[in-house]
Amino acid sequence: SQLTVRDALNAAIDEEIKRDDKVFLLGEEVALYDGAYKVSRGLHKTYGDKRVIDTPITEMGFAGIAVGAAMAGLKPICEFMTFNFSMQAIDQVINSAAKTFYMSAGQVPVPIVFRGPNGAAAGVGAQHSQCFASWYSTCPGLKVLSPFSSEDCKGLLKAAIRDPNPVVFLENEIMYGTSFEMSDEAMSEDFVIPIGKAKIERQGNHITLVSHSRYVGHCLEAANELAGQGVECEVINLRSIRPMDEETIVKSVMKTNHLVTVEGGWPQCGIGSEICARVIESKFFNYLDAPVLRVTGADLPTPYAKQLEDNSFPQTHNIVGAVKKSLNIS
Amino acid sequence: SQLTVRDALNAAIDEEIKRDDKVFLLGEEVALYDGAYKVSRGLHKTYGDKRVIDTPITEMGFAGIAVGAAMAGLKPICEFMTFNFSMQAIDQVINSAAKTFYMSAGQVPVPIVFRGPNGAAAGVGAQHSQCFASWYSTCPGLKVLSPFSSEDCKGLLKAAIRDPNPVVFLENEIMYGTSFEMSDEAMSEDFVIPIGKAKIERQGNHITLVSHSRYVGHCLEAANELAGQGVECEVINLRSIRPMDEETIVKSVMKTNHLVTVEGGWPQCGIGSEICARVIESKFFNYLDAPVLRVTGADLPTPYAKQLEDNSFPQTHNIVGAVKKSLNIS
Amino acid sequence: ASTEATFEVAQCKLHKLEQGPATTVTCTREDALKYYRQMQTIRRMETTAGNLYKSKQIRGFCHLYSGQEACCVGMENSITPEDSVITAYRAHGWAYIRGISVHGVLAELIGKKTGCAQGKGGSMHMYAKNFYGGNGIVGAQVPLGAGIAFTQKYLNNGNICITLYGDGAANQGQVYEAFNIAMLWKLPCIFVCENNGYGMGTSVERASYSTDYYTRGDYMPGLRVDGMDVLAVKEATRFAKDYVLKNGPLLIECATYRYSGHSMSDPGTSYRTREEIQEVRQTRDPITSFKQKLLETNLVTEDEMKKIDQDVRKEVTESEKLAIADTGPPLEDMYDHIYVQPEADFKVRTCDPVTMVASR
Amino acid sequence: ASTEATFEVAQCKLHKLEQGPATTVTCTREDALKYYRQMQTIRRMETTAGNLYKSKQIRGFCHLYSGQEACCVGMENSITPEDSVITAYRAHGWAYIRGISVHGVLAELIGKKTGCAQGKGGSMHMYAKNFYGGNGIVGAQVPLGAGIAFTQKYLNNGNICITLYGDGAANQGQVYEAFNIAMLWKLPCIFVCENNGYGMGTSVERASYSTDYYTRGDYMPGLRVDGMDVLAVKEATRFAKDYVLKNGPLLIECATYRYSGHSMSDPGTSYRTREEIQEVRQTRDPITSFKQKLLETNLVTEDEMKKIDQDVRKEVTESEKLAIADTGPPLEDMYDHIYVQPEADFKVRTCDPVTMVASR
Ligand SMILES: Cc1ncc(C[n+]2csc(CCOP(=O)(O)OP(=O)(O)O)c2C)c(N)n1
Ligand SMILES: Cc1ncc(C[n+]2csc(CCOP(=O)(O)OP(=O)(O)O)c2C)c(N)n1
Ligand SMILES: [Mg+2]
Ligand SMILES: [Mg+2]
Repeated sequence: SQLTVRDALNAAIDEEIKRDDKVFLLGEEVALYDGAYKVSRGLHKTYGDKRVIDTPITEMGFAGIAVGAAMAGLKPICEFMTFNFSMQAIDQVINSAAKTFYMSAGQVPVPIVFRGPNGAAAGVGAQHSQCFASWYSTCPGLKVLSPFSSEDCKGLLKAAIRDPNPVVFLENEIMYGTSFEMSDEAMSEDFVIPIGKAKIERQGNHITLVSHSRYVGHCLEAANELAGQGVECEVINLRSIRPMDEETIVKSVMKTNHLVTVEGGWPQCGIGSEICARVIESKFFNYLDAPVLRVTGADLPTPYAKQLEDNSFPQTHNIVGAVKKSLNIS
Repeated sequence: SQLTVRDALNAAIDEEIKRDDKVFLLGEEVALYDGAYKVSRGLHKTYGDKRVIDTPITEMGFAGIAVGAAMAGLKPICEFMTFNFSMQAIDQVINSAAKTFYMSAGQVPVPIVFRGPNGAAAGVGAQHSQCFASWYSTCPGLKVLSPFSSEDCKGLLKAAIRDPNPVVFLENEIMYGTSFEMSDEAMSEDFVIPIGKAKIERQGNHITLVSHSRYVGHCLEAANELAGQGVECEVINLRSIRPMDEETIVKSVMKTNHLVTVEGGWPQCGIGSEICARVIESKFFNYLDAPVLRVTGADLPTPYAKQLEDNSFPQTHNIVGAVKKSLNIS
Repeated sequence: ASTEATFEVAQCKLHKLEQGPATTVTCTREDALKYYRQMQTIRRMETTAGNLYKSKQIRGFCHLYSGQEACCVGMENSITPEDSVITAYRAHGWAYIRGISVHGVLAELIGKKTGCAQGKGGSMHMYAKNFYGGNGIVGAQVPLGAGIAFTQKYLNNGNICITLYGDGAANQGQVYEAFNIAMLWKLPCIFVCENNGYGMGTSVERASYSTDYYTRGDYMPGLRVDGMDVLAVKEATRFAKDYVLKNGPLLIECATYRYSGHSMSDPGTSYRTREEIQEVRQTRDPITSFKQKLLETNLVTEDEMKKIDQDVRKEVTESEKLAIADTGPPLEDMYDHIYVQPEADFKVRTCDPVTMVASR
Repeated sequence: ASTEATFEVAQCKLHKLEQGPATTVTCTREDALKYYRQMQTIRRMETTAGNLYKSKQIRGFCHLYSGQEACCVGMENSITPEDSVITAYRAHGWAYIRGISVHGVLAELIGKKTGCAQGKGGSMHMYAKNFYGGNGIVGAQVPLGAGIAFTQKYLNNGNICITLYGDGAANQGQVYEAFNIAMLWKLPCIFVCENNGYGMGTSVERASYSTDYYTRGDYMPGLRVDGMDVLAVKEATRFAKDYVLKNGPLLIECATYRYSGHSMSDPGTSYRTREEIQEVRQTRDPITSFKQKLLETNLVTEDEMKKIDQDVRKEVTESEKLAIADTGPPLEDMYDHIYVQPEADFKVRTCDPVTMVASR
């Protein structure tokens, strides 16, 4: 059957709230308004004030409260209306959530999920378009997930909620309305995807494309287009940014000898940079027949006007171009 | 003459406050207490309440006020007692300081310096030991500096204060008391170091070590040690993390064919990752005769106990080991 | 018709103030015409913006100011162009009143090169002389505004800063950090809470334990003014400017209402009734009620106002046409304005990993 | 000697409270002995910590609690072990009173495997059952504490959380965000501002426009108690626990004093006079004054207290010796506790780029 990303996320939260008394959702507009982007539609109606809770617009406060609740034994799902606003609360995510289990030598676990849309939406300007994948992924103690499809969203969000560690779960607003085919297995309440494993979305022998979130779709489009020209791309959907599935990437590169990374974030110290480092640092680095190319967001604050915005984030033609460059074809 | 890093920073601030009416210093304990780490010693006494200003312990508030003051035409130097606390204010640094010039299409410049000690000090635990070089360096609109020596500190801080852009200036507490030789030129009030250029601290033909801040010192130590064994390291002090002086790095690698990066931050999406990406992405990637190796902070929250802490950050022997591994010698 | 008239305005509620703004306000004919025109222009501009959004010419967010016009018009007319203003993302009205033309606002909304931020800022990020935006992060503009006031005090230039935020933003911690510092340093800042009853879909009582926003500065004096009465707002602002220059910060709660949804994707009717909106429109509308007063006092005639309405309609329609016809910013523009005075050889990385573009 | 006695304690200042804690407090002999012992133990432990720091056995920060003992002892004795506490980095006294042994505290400070956080936390990060640290970021523990109280309410377990912060932290925005939410949700949380007069080198008046910290919750009821009087603190806490279970949050300002510098690198004498410290020691010391009261009421004899002093001295000295003799955590420990239940094959990257180490 078909399911939108939004409904997949909704189902994951719904099922986990039902499954475990200790799970609850809090955030701005998540309850009565059904979520700013309607991800939590119907949940307040079903579960009431105790399990689905509206907060004031005070990210540091409610994220801190969520972390405290996790320390004391609950399993909060803390929604940031967008991850841009998580910057106000980032100290609570990093210093309180990620580090406490270690500082306490294992005495105080912090089972919490921080979730919400990450990266650019459409026409929302520079302050509302940032990708936080690389920042959060630097921090040990956190797990960082960035799903692409409905299956990813359902299986990974459920895994995140059940995980005893703090998890940052990066959604994408533009994807919310996108439908994907869901297997019966994926529709089941027991479906969870293991954290830390990438998914090969498409097999290919000529070049490896590694991406996460929405841009996996662009990679698949590019792969389609290139297949018509006889180029077979292997498309890897990272799914998990931390831990990162180095093995899957390296194995693919050993086969294809060519690598392009694709992400919506800024280039410097991005996810692409890390992938480059993992490859160039491994003993497999000499499997590469050409420089790795990073297709990334342009290195600037996001402009509003459509034409400028469109050119601020990877488009399929950027990926096609990079692949051709890497393979030295035209 | 000899000058400590602390005194070099102090001189830079002193000279620039004297030089420009619009420059002032604000932060916690910077005035009456002479700075938590005594960097601003004597400045309040000399310049009084107007130019050297104590703030309450409210980072988001005073950083926001500093940014607002910069928008309105002043040139604040905003001290974070340590950069760990800048997380509370990071939204003001990124969204208000870095992006406004762009969002306003050039109408509202934000000439401000955010400075303070970054990275680990000694025995201060997990919440007080984080390196923020990679995070800040992701963001276009910011410049990010990370000085090593007294000369760096003086010349770069003066350049940062004079720069019409927001600059993040990452000091290192452990280095404050370290003395360096200063040339007469560096002692002069006119001395500024151009932002964006790395410095080759030591020439060598066998391997390139790229580092920033305190760990440049470790690289020099390692280079010394290795020189005794006939290995000549080229040591590059990045000085500027954004913009990053790719040219100097690549040129050196073309000469040495071997690269080790060294930093105190965590590995994932770190400065080392970015350097790897720059090299592997360039047409010069096939100058490399061996995998690049990243010597980084261990991938964990910082433990308190000395032995554990010592092993959480690069030590000279880690660099020596990496160099030998890269050169395949023992 | 007379050349001026005197009006009774409602007494402000006061917090830690001995005395508040006057309750009688005198207004000249010219001023009355001006305020009327300004409010109508903003109303018309916002209606147009709403329509442009529906016809997909405006993208992303679009937060309309309709219903709140008396706040910006009343305040602007008690300060000088040398005074400063900073607000949140609900910024169109303020951008206009601070000197951007209707065309400049609409062109920005449609993303044109002629927009007041050359199409780079969008709905939430408009700037003008002594107007510092247009800020998208709830609460962040409050410390910024205190910082602008800090500059005014530092330069001792006799100017003040009006720092606006919403009822939702009023719970943000940085607001309280800014209050404390502003009071310690006696900054010439008027903090203004535009209480329009809702922060997105959340009514004030659900978001704020205390909805007496004028008292939320605790140790900071405050007053609540009828934000639907342009003359009351003007008088309160006159009082406040004088006060803050002498004493330091003052908090004004402007009781107002937002007619539209939060942004364009919000129909604005799931968390309040249509009747509620209708009731405000009928009994408290800032323009209708001002019009009524002007007629009652014979300061302005119905015909004069009709004439203004026509002028405004024309100006906005023409601005709209112009803006639609304008060209979007060329692609090269995109790489400029990242840094002030970039190095001559500074190049920006694009989405294409092998293309670097020069930046000015 | 009698078996109990009744003491007058100073009336608390009240904010938005009709009634405050009682001004007469009855205390049994055993309790008196216990409080005395607890306060003396903390005092002695902190003195020892200070000396260990000077002899370089303790590194980094070390924030001593000396002078503030009545706060934690008074509070702990009005709550149960099932209630929770969270505080900032000035945590040794609280760690002890919440159940960590003197040895557990000192060993942590010296960085030993036997430390209460196995040497991983250090001075600022100590934890025990229902004691959530030991938090190094000024203000951050306040929302955390509200979250702990949220859990208590969610589980409806009849427990409360004491959430402590300093006078310096009292200006942090997140404190106000937490207050608002805690009041909206009626969380069973006692917020406690330990006002020791200074935040590092900054006296309260220089950091806070309003130094009436018990009123800084604005709409949150509050009271100021003499934090140098263990019985007053105990009674206020008894009152507060009862109050917050019925009504939701209450703010207690505990007026106290810190004898040492902020941390060990601060001599603590540049921003205050030695006379000031001396004066507090002589007239308000929590231990001396309590001792005095016990003698005056004949509840405890001088000899009994001397005996306790000796016991305490012995306990602390032995703990110190033990802690010094303990071994540091082995290097392998370093890689554990990064994640709860890591995957079986999970390995951690070390500073040596080619070495990955297993983690549990
Ligand atoms: C820090 C932050 N959190 C959340 C948002 C999303 N958001 C934008 S406007 C808004 C409501 C603000 O309400 P209010 O302050 O009353 O202003 P109004 O929209 O009524 O003018 C929210 C939650 C944001 N922009 N920034
Ligand atoms: C967010 C943040 N800013 C700054 C610091 C540095 N710092 C540590 S303690 C302290 C003073 C706090 O004073 P107060 O809250 O009164 O507590 P006290 O030390 O008196 O117990 C400061 C500024 C910090 N740890 N966290
Ligand atoms: Mg509102
Ligand atoms: Mg204090």
